Amino acid sequence: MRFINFINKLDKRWIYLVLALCIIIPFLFPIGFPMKTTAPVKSIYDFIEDSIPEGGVVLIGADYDPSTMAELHPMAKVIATHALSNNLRVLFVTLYPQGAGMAQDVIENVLREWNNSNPDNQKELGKDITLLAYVPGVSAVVLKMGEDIIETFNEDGYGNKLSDLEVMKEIKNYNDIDLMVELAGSAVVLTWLIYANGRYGLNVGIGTTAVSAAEYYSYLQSKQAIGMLGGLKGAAEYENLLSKKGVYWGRKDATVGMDAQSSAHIFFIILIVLGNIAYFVSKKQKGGR
Amino acid sequence: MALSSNFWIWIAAILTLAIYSFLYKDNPFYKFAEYLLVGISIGYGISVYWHNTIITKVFNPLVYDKNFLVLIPLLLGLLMFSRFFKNVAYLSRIPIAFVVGAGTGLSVPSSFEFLFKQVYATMPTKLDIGIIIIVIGVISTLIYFFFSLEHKGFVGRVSRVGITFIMVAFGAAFGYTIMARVSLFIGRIQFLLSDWLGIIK
Amino acid sequence: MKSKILFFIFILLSFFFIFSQNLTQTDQKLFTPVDSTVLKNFIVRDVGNDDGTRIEVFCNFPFDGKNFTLKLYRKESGDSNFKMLKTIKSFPFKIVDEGLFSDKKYEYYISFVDSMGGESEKCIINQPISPKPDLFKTDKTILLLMIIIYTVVIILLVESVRKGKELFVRKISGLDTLDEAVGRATEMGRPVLYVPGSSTMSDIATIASLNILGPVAKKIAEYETKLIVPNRDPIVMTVAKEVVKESYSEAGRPDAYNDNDIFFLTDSQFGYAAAVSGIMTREKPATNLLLGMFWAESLIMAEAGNTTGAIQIAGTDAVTQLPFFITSCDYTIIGEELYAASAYLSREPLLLGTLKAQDYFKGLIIIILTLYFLILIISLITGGNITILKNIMEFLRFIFKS
Amino acid sequence: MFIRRTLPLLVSAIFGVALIFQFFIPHPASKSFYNMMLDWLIIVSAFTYLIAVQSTVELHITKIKRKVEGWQYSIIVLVSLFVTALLGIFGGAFMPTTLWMKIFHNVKPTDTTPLMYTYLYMQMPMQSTIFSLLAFYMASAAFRSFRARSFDATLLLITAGIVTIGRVPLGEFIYKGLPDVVEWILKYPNMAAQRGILIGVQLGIIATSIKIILGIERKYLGGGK
Repeated sequence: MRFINFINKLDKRWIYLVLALCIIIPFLFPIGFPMKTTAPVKSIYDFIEDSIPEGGVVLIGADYDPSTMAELHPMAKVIATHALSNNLRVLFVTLYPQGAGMAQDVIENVLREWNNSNPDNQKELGKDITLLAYVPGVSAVVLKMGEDIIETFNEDGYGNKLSDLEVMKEIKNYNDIDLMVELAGSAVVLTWLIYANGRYGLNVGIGTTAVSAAEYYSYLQSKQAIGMLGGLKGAAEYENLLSKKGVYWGRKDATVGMDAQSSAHIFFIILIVLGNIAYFVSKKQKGGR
Repeated sequence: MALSSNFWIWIAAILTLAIYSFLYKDNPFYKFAEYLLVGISIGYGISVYWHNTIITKVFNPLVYDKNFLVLIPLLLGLLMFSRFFKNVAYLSRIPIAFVVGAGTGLSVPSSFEFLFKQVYATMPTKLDIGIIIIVIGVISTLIYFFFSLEHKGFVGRVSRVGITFIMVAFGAAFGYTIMARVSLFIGRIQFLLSDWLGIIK
Repeated sequence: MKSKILFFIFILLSFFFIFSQNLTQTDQKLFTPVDSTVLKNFIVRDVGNDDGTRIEVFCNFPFDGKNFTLKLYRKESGDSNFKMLKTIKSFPFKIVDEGLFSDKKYEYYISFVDSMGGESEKCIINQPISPKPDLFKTDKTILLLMIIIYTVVIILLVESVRKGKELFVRKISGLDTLDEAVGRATEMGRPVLYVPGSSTMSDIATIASLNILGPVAKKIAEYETKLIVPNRDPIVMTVAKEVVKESYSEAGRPDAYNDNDIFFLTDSQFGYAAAVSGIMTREKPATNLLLGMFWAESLIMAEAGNTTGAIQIAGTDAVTQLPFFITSCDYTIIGEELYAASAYLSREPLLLGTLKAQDYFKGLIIIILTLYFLILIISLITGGNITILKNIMEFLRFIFKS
Repeated sequence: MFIRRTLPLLVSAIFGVALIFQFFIPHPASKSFYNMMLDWLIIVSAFTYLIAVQSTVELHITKIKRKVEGWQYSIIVLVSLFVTALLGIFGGAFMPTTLWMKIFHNVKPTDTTPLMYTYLYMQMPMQSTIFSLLAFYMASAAFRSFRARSFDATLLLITAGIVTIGRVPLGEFIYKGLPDVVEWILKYPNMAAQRGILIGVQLGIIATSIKIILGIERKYLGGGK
């Protein structure tokens, strides 16, 4: 009985504190459990590794904002780095103004890391990678890109004419894009699947928050999407694949978080179990009376 | 690594902590940060719109490329400004009707195709245990959301199967959501410990 | 019932019609045979269902064990020079030549290259043809038919409800408990809290919620219990006020209506959730109704209500929030059930008609999937040799293939 | 009356029907119509952002006017909105504008713009922090309200437990096959239910679209008869 009272009366803030500790402590004393690569992650990796010829184009959709960047930012970094390491061209596109800032941040980071680590294979903005200007209209933009990408955007996000950029050479529409990886935590993923994949047959891979990951398995089975990175774990798996290949130098944001993720999950399970014990005990007592 | 000496990192850290103070209790620091965020994000949106849209899609084509075809949509768009004046605000309904009408026109055939693809993927040519689960799961879930028959007898039993599938799916989503929320917090801790305090790499 | 059956038969018949039409379409071979027998196997033809910019070239001859490659050339009529399109190494092949113009004629040539690199003469494989722009995508006929049928069904059903036709909607289990929950609040002398979601009027769920609010408010007015409706959106608040006021008058208790009980809290997402939780702990409502569109803030409210021991009935179409409601509330109205509940309670023709139209299509999909699955099992058991079963399966797959 | 009500409905009906039929007509003429429509849509949508700006600004101005409780915070919203917008418009979004470089001679084209400073060091940390609060709310709800109150809820919680543990490296450490079990749950039973729900939702979306084109659904036009 005392235990039940304790649970009902316990100040939430103690729970908050313990959760914070569960996440901070693993950062200070990391263990680094090994992890398996799941099939949906591997299929995106393999596609970039094996199915795109040198000079090919990967389009990355940065349709997320800071509220989900913890999960999606690491994905953008790994995909862009992977593409650059295979000498592919990378285009960032966004359907929301907030995403433009995210993409800009990724491009800057990836280029810096890359150029610091590869003095003999420098990559340049506008030549190997760029951000297409943000243009409103969501589905209209996705559709228009299937007709003519340069006409859709006119300029890149920095104000340069797209037709002058080397990175855009011989790119007309989706036929010239080898893979698109859409990073988003909202239903905009469907927009890409319905229009870009459905109408124009573009290969789409999904990178999404863990909240939506379970929902998108339908599109993997129906082959509308070629693969998926789900949440921080998906990004961590990809980081590991890249390190194994020897082409990732940046901070492994997702991988270092995995210990904290593990301990927090255990804490959640304990909380649910304790809470339910209390619930059933008090239900029994009420029933007995 | 040591404590950051970057002024902007400090700003970011202070704002982060101001928001976390809400966990203790609601307070003016939190409110300040929250409202500041509303203002800044709209201001940011306006700026990106200005440079990446108004300039690239409207100003440049009109002034430099002399492309007067953009005038019609431009006029339609300008009607949107009528919202700022109460007595003519209804004019903004025309561009809204255009955007919504044309948008739905574009979406109907594609949405149907999308739906068909999902049904098509549920028509296998071979059978194994996984496929049987998929087919039974899809059919029973659909029956659960079928409202023209009372959930009694056979239909009732099938819809029970359906709700069981739904619960497993929700459970998976639930587990994944825990993961997502924890990840967001991990992201912030990483910022505080590494970029700001410099305790970890 | 008879009319429904006839309707389905009509749909099925129309599929057969289109299907058979498609089968009888013949390949239009546009080349003339040249003396070499090999060249006969090369076919050049216009790609159908396009805007007249593509021609396809293909060859079914396997060329087994031959040690050579093949070069494909194209010449525009009026032009004197060839353009090399592609080197072909494996057979059979199919190439789609894109970016052509429908007002020009094109000729295709091939040449053989042996392993030493020697190239044969170029042989013409077709008469000059031009790609033909089409007026209708025949492969999408079923899709168009479906859209038209769906539209017609929606119009018919909405109209028939308008004319007063009763359409059956099954019981929604969460709804039955509404009465009980309101009754309990009366017994305990505590208020009922109704949260119409955190979204605006642009969400269908919000509208559905306000449709449910009407009958609930009426019941509450009859029981003389207090109703609290906190809002996050000013427009939703205005509508909610109207709805409740009307329900109180309908119940014959306009005097019991208190305008201050339906109020605007704040537009901040988490601020709203925190304020609603505050109301739950202070006022200790006996019943909490959380119906409408919710985002991540859902669990804050559900938790607060759970700790005060209130009966909670929740309903939303936000799939990501449903798990939290199911584990923290006594009854949960899941996804589309919310729309069904709102159509059922409000009896509004537009809602009810659409709900039924969706139901008929859902029924059609259920029937087709079940039928397919059964036939698949039978054909697998019998060894897959029965042609008619195979044909039916092919046909069913064909419907959804477009 | 015509402009108020009939014209908008007519506009959405005409363009809606035209674009549905366009889908089935591959002819070049139809294709160029389609291209023109997409261009128009993009340009007109450029102005839809005004709705968000207008409604927020109006909300906060009303709050200040009426001196609603906490109206001081509305001043913060308006001030930060205008300062950020001005910085962005004159200073550039992702690259400093020529005007900005003229005023501040030491600014190079590769420099970070003032707008990006507010984005990277104010908006980004605040927005991501607000959403990270959810981890805490979730923890307290896990303790105090996620109950196995019925068979359904029990099944839900058990699946949740398996997925929660199986998706982190620790779960793999405890039992090697766990990630495969989770993958199996996601790939089959979860996928089946998600698809069932999705089919229903899509039918609903299409029905709403059709009603908009038919003009019997007009809530998107906003209030007022």
